[in-house]
Amino acid sequence: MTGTRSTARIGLLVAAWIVRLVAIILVIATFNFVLVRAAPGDPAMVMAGQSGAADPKILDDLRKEYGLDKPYLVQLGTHLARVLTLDLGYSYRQRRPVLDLILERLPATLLLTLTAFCLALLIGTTLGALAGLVAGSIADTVFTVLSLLLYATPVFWLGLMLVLVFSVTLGWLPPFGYETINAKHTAIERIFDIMKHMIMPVISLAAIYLAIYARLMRSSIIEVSHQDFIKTARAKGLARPRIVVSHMLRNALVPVVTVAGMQAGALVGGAVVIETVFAWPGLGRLTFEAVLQRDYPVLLGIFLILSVIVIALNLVTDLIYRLIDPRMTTEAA
Amino acid sequence: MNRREFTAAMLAASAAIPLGITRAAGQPKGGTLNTIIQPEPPILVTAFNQQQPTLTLGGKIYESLLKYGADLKPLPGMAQSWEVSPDGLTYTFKLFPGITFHDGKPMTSEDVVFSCMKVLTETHPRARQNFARVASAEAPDPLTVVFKLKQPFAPFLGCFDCTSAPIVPKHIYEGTEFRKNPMNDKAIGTGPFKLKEWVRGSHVHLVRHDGYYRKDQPYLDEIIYRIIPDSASRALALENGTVQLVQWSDVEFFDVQRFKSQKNLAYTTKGYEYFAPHQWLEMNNRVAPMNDKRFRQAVMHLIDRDAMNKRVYFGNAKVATGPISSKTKFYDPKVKRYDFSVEKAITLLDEMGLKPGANGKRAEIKYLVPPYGEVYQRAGEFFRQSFSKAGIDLVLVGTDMAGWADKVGNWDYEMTQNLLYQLGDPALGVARTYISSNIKKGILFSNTQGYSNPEVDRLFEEAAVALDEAKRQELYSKVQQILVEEVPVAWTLELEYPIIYDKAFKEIVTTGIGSHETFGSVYKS
Amino acid sequence: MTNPSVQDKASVLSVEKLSIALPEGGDRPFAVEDVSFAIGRNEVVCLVGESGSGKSMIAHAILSLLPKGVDIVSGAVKVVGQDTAALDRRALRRLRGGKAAMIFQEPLSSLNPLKRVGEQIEETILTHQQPVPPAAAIKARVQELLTQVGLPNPSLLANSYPFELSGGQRQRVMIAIATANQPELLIADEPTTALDVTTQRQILRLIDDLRRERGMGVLLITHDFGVVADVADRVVVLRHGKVVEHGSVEQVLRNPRDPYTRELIDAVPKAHVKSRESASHATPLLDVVELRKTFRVKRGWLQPPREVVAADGISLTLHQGETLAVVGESGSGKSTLGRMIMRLTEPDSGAIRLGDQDLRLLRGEALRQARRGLQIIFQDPFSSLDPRQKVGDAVARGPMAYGTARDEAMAQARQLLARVGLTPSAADRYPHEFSGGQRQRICIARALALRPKVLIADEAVSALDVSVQAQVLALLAELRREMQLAMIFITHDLRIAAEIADRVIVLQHGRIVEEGPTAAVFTNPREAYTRDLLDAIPGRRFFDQPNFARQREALA
Amino acid sequence: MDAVKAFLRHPSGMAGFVLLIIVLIVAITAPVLFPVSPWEMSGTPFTPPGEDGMWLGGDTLGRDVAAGVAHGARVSLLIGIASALAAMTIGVMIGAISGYFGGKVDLVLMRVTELFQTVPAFILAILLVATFSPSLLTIILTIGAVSWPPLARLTRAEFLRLRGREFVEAALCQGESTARIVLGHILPNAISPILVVVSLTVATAILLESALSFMGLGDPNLMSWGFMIGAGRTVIRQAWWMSVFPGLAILVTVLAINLFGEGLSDVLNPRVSRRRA
Repeated sequence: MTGTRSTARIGLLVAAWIVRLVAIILVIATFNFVLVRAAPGDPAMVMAGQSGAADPKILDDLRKEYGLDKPYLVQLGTHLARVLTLDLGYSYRQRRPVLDLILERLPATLLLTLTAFCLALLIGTTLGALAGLVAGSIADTVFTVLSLLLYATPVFWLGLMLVLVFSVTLGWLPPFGYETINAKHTAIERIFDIMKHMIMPVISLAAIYLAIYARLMRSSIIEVSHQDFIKTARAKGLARPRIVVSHMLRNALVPVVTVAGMQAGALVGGAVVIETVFAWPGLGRLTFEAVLQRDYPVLLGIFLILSVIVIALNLVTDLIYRLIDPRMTTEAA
Repeated sequence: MNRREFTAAMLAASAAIPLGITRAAGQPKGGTLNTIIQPEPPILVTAFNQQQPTLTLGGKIYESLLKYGADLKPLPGMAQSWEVSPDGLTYTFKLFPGITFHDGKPMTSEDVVFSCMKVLTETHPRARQNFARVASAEAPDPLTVVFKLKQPFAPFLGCFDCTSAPIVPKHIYEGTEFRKNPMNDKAIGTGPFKLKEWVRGSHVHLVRHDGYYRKDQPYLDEIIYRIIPDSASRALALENGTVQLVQWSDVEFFDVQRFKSQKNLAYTTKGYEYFAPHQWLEMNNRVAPMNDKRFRQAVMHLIDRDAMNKRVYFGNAKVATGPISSKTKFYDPKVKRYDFSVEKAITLLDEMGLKPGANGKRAEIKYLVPPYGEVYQRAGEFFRQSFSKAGIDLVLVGTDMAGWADKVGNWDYEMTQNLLYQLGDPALGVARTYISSNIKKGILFSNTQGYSNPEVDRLFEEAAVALDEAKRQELYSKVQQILVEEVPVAWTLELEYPIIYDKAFKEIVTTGIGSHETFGSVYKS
Repeated sequence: MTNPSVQDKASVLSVEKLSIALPEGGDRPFAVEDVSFAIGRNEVVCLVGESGSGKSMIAHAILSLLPKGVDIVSGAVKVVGQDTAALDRRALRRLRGGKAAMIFQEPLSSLNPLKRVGEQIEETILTHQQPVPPAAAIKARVQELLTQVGLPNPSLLANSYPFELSGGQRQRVMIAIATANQPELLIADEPTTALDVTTQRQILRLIDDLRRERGMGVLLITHDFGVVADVADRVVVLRHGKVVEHGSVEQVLRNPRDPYTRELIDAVPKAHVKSRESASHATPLLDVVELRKTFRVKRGWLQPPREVVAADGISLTLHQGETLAVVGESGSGKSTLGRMIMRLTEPDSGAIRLGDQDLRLLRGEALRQARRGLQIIFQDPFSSLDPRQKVGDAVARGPMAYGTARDEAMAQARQLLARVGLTPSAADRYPHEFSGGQRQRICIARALALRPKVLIADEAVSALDVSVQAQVLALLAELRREMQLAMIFITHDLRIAAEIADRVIVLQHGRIVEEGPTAAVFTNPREAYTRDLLDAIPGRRFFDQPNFARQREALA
Repeated sequence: MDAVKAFLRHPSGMAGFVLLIIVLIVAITAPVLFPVSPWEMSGTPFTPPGEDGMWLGGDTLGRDVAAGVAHGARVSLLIGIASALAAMTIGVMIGAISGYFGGKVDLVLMRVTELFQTVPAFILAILLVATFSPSLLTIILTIGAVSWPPLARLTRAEFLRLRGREFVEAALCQGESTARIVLGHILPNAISPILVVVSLTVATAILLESALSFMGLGDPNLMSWGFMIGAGRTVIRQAWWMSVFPGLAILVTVLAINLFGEGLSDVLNPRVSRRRA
């Protein structure tokens, strides 16, 4: 129960997570590799084909460059060895190292997904908690209907509707992009500019998760409010606000945090569509372009990185979970 | 015309062109041009990648020896004059003095020879074929380049635009692995603009090259190419003035009409003469029923190409009559015309014995949708509906770029749509699609449909080496008649891509390569 | 104080003609009807009744903690002279946890799992003491309370979370919370039902000590007349929400006037050892040799698993017609023993000989065939029947699995159902149409359908109300005689063991601490642990010695 | 049939059911309501709603949006249901094996399940469809392949819970075979929460299909709602109706299925539904 012991536990936990991460990375790398090779189409052909007219020499060169002439097992071995040294390969289509390509897109994606994630979690749990506390009231019904509607809305369509209303009709918000290019803004103006560009993509991406977390929080609050220790708290003579804050919220958050961690993957997936709708220069768009161009190294790299991000988000939620629930520190990972 | 007269005529011609070096001051300097690049190019070095966006952007950075006017006649580029020996085998170019690369080093004839004979023959598929005809290239002095051909090649003078023969610095590339040279990121050329910054996924920022050899040029301070993958967003950007220039398919065809009427914008379809994008429904001639001429003729009757132009391309095209674009040299309109007639098509189909089956269908054909955007999708849908009228079921097959390139290149398809550039001369841009010697498995934009006719082969070959214009016209007219009768592919439309720009900008379109041009002479009033 | 009908002016609680309505669609209109009783200072009143009698409702009504939709429709509750219905929210909050406190049955779920124990106690003090005492004083008070409820090392304990404590410790914490503000009334709603007998005894003693020290009035709700006999001054017996009997312990327990009360008291197993001559045969039917089992609980990555020894070399024999009781507190390994014999849990080592076969060595079809001779009845009659299977099928399925024709098996099933006291038409109905006792009868019929040699009853009557419990036990005894069954009766309740068993095995931490004929073990236990267990049997002395007059001080 | 009665009294569940019936009717009667192919370019491009006999307007090629929405219902429901069934087949099989046998099998299968849950499902779907080229079959299989993990986990949890239940142990003691125990006792008791999740999987499958089509990875021969929105996206300025109506169709259908599924869940297994989002 002492500080050093729990610090040591967290350290051990993180170490365990890293082992797990490496294992998962290797499996995913293998999985991706196999999948991508199973696809029809010859990558050398694509790269050359783009040039206007291919010729066998160029194709041969490319095959050699990428080792496409070697047996699959050798390719896989080389691939895994590279992955472990953080060398995600070289994109012959983009003619740049994959890691560079990903790293320059990563901040935009992280900005978008993390903002959406935090916003959804914050607003969702707040609204859900409020609705749960007044369960059965008109406000709760309105909330339930709205969250059900949001939950059923396709993300990309929501984005389009926002563009239709706020950009096309009202002209309030920029319909695409990350910032006003070459605007020669000061640092502060630039931040505001980026924020303005973020509003619609973040809302579109966050909406569905907001609905999910809110609904979850609502039912969680209702469930907690029926538990014995709430009765104990009432029997102690605690006032309702105190019961809510000090006994209900934290207990109700436990399942929400668990689900939030599990939704991280879906959130990153949603970013692909949203980045396409809003021309957001992030990893999602890079993914889509890479799929269309069958850019093998880029695809493999993106999948690894996204998996790492998801696992990292899982780790964060897991740590939060442990922070909230002391039982978890001593029990199974 | 003897050699001196020829040179003089050329010089005179060049002087008459508004873009000539003699044209002096008067234009206001400064200003920023915001435009669009779509999709984002993988690299800016045009010697290594010839996708349309690479060329548009690289055209500002890399120059070549010549330019071509709307009539596709050569104009001075970095070469101020040139002469051709009467036997059509020796080409001598004189360079402008004082040309420097963006890193400050001088550009000399050595760089030209190195670029054409060492770099491009390795990295540029189209240039490789052109320069394969060269027996020797020499640099007798820093300002003179001499090419000696193995045999006459009529369109050789058409091989020196900045997209076909960009000049790269020898001092950077010599002895290196060209494609992996780290300096590729810097994109060092001789053009009026140089690369300042490239934020991937966002924009490419070009600024003026102060050491540019043409006096006072460039007039603009900077050009910013924005990367906006979403076409609706691109249209909006033009509309609200975020960008002042769009080219190629930056705005969708259905948007063009709207911009034509916008007062502050100028609209033109000029500047595509060199490319003359020519579109057709490609049919694999090896596979039944497309192996029957009558079926292919029926296809020509089935496609209402006017309607297609209106609905799919929103009038931004002209109906094509045959293999050579009406914008390209040696076009002959006097060929067989296929009117839109389902009856005629059905007659032809009945004649060849392709009768409706029990389900009312005559045939089921797979149509590979080219993965290059919505218009191609719509066109596929249009074909499908057109064919359904004659009981032919077109099944659209979606694919990615790799899959499409692989399947078409390896002849593993039944029908698809294709779009090729004419490149200013039938010998460069047309023959490749129809001659038997270009049936090369695995190679895209070759004679992938597998059409073969010895007569057509002979006519194209003779026309390529003939030096006399009239003789060439005769040969090409003949080849057009044969091809239109045999319908190796179903030509649909000559696309007329627009260039739309803010009227404050002048001299945007000055040559036959339009938006790929250097923009050194563009100025903001 | 002796006359319960007199409303004592000094009473800390008076319930007058209380009626509580149930929401529509309930099985009866009123949860509680016209209930009156009072508790004076320093007095313990027990509210006794079987499940569904409405006793918990009354407890909740006292502090206005009734669930939504359940309301007091008439009558009044006065706590320390204040009519709770007339109080506003604030005053009500001051009352709760202040003058009147409450503890509940399940101490784990009654404590907030995410808060340290100390904080949960502090909270009560903070809420009720004005002005708020300084932090140090509160800390000291928490330590004091924890010490008072008999918890060792209070400073470490205050920093612990509920899940780190044992059941008894948790209930002590609950008591510390309840008594933090010196209440005049303590309501304890089945406070020991979830605990082992020895712990139950300690908790009851603690409550009684605190009562005496502080002069609190205590309302103790229980279903166990043994507990009543041990601690109560007065008893209120409830049935279907109505008071059927009300009086002093001696009066009600010795001379119940109401037939229902009498029935209940008679049904309480009295731990009277009925002398039986154990039929000793030369060769045992079942011979269990040196069974060992250690459970390894994984505790996540890189942590060694926690080991729990459930069986540490257990050997036992069972003869035909004999009933062997296996007793022990929770965690002693008694259920694991039963499950190992049934091969539902795999032992680590040892032998289970049934006839001439070692069950432990059998696999697949041989095991299936051998299982016929062994059957089991589980504790929870609700989860031991497939809700989607008709009762007849449930009984007939066993014989059918061994080749009996369906018609024949169904006919047998009907007979068996009749034998265990159900109508044969029960065969065509689903389990949810039956009460707990009836279900347990179905389970017995199912187990007997295969004509087993050995029947294992794993806490088979623990979940039943005492009156039903007596009926089921009687049925089992009958069947045993009739069918010459050998039976292993696993139970935590020594009273039941005494009633039914020929021999007893006492288990502690997976080890047999004492073994012998029931009479010998109960009257003359050799081991201290056995003695503790026997001492802890609630109400034992009261019922054992007809002249035993309860002297409450004796508990101390 | 208490469940049916209880469902009839469940207001939101019934609302979902009625909406779903309407969508089903539209899907079934689409060829009658709109006998001409939804691909037929019968009108002028960009006809606004109400004009030219097209209540919901015309698209870029002059095709009737209303016909597309009606015919799209067939595609969306077909893909939604088929992929949910595919997911169920995979998920229940894996979950059942994992839950019943436990031990190392369980460990391996659950690691695989976790892996599938870790990889962003939509990106995996994009990759799978792009890899094996979009067609009705590949889309259904792909959506099935990325949607099964929750079903596997649920089935496993149910099997674990039920395997430890005393009636299952009693069946074991009564000598019933493994197959009978799984099929006769465990599966029937696990089936209602599984069915609820399958019904909700239909909704997510429809959303997934629409997102894939929107990204241009749908079957080009099928007029699906996602495809229509994708086609309408670039012309949102000229023809808002091209993207608004198919989007509403998705919204209503998914909402209906969710309401229906939740109603079902409340009625069939209150225990599970309280835990679910």
